[in-house]
Amino acid sequence: MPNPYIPYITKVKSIVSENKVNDIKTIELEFKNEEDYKKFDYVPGQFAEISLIGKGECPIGIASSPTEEGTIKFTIKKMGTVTSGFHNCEEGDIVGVRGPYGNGWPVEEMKGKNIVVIGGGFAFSTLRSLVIYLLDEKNRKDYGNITVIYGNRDPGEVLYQDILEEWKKRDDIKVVLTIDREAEGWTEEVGFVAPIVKKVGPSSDNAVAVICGPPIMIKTTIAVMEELNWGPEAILNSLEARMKCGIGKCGRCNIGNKFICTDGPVFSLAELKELPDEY
Amino acid sequence: MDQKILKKDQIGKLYNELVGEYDFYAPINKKGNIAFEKIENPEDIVLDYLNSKIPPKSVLFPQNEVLFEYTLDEKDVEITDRQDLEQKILIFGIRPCDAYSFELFANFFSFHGDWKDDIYLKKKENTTLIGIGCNTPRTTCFCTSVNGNPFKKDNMDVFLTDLGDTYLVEGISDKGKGMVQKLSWLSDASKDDLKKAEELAKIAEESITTKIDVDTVVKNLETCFEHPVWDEISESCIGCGSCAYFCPTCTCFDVIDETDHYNNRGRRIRIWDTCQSCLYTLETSGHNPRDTKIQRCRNRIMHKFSYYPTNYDLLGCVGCGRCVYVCPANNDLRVILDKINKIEEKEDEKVVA
Amino acid sequence: MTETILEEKKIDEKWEPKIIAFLCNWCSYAGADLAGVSRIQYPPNIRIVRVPCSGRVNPYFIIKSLVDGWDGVVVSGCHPGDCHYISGNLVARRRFAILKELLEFFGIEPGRVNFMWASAAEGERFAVLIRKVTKIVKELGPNTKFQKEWC
Amino acid sequence: MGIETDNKEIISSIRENAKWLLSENQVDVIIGYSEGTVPLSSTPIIIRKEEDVDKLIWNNLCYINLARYLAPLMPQLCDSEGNSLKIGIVAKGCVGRAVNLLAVEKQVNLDNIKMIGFNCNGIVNRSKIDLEIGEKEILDVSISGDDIIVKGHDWEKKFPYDQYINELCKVCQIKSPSATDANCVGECQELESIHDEFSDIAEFESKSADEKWAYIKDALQVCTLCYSCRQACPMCYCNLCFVDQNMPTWFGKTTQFTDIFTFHLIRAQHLAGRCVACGACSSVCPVGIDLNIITRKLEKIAKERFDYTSGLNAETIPPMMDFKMEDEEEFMLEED
Repeated sequence: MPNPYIPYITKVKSIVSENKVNDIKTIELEFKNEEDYKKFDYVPGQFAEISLIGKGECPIGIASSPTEEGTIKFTIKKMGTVTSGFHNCEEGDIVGVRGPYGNGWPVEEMKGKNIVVIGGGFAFSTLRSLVIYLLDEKNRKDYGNITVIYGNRDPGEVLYQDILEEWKKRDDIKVVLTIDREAEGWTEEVGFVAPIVKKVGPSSDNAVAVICGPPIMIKTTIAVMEELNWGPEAILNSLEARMKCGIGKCGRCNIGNKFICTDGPVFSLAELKELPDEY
Repeated sequence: MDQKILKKDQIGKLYNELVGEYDFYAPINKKGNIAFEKIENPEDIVLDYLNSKIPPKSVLFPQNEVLFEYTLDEKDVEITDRQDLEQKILIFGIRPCDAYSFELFANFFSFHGDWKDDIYLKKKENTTLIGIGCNTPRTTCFCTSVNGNPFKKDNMDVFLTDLGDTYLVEGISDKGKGMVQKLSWLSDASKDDLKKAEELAKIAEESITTKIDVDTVVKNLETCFEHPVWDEISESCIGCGSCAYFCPTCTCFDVIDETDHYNNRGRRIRIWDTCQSCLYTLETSGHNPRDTKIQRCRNRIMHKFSYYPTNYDLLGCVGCGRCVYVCPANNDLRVILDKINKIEEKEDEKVVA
Repeated sequence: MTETILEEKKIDEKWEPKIIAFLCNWCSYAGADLAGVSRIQYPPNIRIVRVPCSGRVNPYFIIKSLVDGWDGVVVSGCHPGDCHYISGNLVARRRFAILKELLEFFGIEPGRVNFMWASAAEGERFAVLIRKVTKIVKELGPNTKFQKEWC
Repeated sequence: MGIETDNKEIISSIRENAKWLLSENQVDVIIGYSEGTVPLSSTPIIIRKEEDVDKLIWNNLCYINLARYLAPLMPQLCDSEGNSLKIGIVAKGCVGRAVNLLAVEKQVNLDNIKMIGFNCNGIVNRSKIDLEIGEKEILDVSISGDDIIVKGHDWEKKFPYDQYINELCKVCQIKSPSATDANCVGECQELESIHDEFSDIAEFESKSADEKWAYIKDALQVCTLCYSCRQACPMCYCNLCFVDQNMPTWFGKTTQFTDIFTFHLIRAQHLAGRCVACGACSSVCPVGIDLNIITRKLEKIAKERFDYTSGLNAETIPPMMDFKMEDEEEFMLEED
């Protein structure tokens, strides 16, 4: 029986700063053993417990898509001891990875539907994973129209700019970018995410909405979506919590009788309404 | 015959026979606190005790447990798995409520599909329990209300009954029966002994007077999440978490890395944690889902009497009463459950009024 | 700094204590510097951590140093009245007084933790006191009371 | 005669004053002690209605320092806008000290607090009695005359009261709150300073370093780091305790002796000149560790070094928030 707390050993392949303030970096990891990578079979929206041996461990959503083979990526904001440690990593450093954990976005159930992806700020990482997965040649035909609405505070904070540029050039995906306040050189939308969603007015017909962002954005956006006749089953959310184990044992990520790590992190709005307001 | 007699002065003999094969854990008196520890000298064993202060969960789920060890090199890390999980463990003199708590642990740690806690489960598999009936339950005990009994033998391998000068020894599981047979020097029990054991069991069960209507608690908890009763319940709590530390069924833990800089080595360990600590759920962003004492107290009760039954169809409490007598503010669990039980009545009164 | 403390600790007659010194930037660090440029010799057992003021030295630093395996700690600041921040060393002095008394009360050898004043002009005094600290700690032997167990 | 009658008088004075405060609308709530559900205990209670004041008791087992509930303020003591209600607090001497010190440290506003003072007659040392009784269940504890009567199933034991109270209560000189009539009803006194020889810890202090270390090691080794002592302490109100800080992580949280020792050492450092000597930390300890000698040492340092006794009034600044040019510095290293 394997010990579930032992991480796979990976090496940092590359580390890229994502924004002008330099507090968000994307770290690309390469597995030391090829077999471990095969075992690490994930879907977009899942997370992993990544650790710097000697510093500690933290749960981070996987930013890469399973269709990007060979490596996995995590986008990390500098917040605490472990995340600061990741920011100081260099190429070749050892990182422990346990996972993948959680349920992830229900990509199978989403097949045949139009998909609206709404993201705010740095919570875009698992959405990046999802969109790349959907746009992959093998999968694109299974899904309907894809709309991405992505909001940030200012232009310097927009993540994954090169990928967003690529998406804009494609005709099978609609990308709407917005920032909170006007800024020099910004040609896209200006305003909070909720009013922009209202302006874009995605149809709820045969569609699924995926929302990820700060709590206040989620709250206001959901209100707008309900105005636009979206049902609670069609709105998907990804939650986060303090976690230590990722496998439903350490006990701290429960909302009512559900654990975010094993029953989540993706919950539909309908499911969330059943649960106590403790997240 | 499965029933044997062990004389009180033969415990040393029993210990000597078993200690070669097993890590022998038994209750000892540690500065006035009964705790289960690895026995070096059989004379330390205390069997004449009410119940251990520190629950025997500390044997299989110690307060600090190494998950794995590592050595750090310039650019490389080597991880060493636990090597000691195959060691056979024997827990001697455990009470029925605590033995039942091991079942709850095993159930919880093997839940969640693929993600089993194999460290615990492996140890549990290699553990033999020699339990002892509870002749004099405390007044704070309420095991009979939560599917228990001071002489419940289900979760034991071997069961002892204190008959005064001797112990009646019964093999319960196959493992236990085998063990009793191997101890061929035990004398056979007489009919009188069996009769006396039965009487003791009856007296003990009758002496537990605290009765809690747990079904109503479980039912009421389904609807009372926002009820003002929680304000009242958490009023005197000082938020220390003794209740969780001394609870035989509390499983929550924290994980930390400890590094020895001198020798470039370290270990990742888990330590007991408690949902009564405000840091328990504090996220790095500063957001805390359970920010107030009211929410934290509620979580503890809900976890044991609502989430546990919903998820596993079991109660998360074995009725040992430890949280009742260790609580510094005397925030008595029996009173809390009683308050929850009365919720419905109060609402009925309102309707009448 | 890490490399030096990573060395194996040897307990024999050749044993040399490792002492961590928290020196205030304005007086004691300059004093140590002066001792250096004046070629006054003092034992190489100390490792210097420069802090802005002796008032910056939290008791955590001192206790954590002992837990991390240092054999002795010395904190040095400006003489009372000379503090660059006017009263930092006076605040620190009360803190140290209490820490020193508590450590003694708990049975930790008083010589493990030492406090001194040395100004920027007192290179000689700095060297003399460091010699004294080294001698005290050497006589005490390795710091074992704070050591963790490693299997 | 004796403790029993004292207690009756105390109870009636507490109830009377509490009733008066509530009926005159001087306070919105009263924090006090009520009868515990298990022997050797009492439970803090919040009284809101006049008819409930009869739940208030005093029985020499009221070891919790009620000032604990004042900082940080609990939601139960706030109005709907989060402002503090007017609080009445049943105050023995050490509760009064804690309230004063919390006011100096700007944690509470004395305008919102009315103390119900009385002359405390000591707290029973629970762990000492527990230890002596051993593995027999205590069913009832009562005080008769000057004896503590402990009853079990088929046994009864008498303990002389003056020997079985907390060590701190034996040497306590501040039995009723040191306060003015403006914020106290009932017994109170205005103390300038107290005289204390600290002879009770002299013996321990004269031991050698190794003996002290052996004693401390033996006393603390059963600690489970449940932090009850910290949580029960009225002066430990930091919202992030040093043991919980993780940027950086200062000290470990395992039950290795190093971690236990550093926790108690640094906690003592933080309480120097602030400890109000209520003994709640020792009384609440689930494994019966006696921290009283540390408490006394902290008081001694404050008294002898800085001539300060905590919580005598709500103005004097505690020594660790202050400094003087002429402070003693005999411990500083000097050239020979």
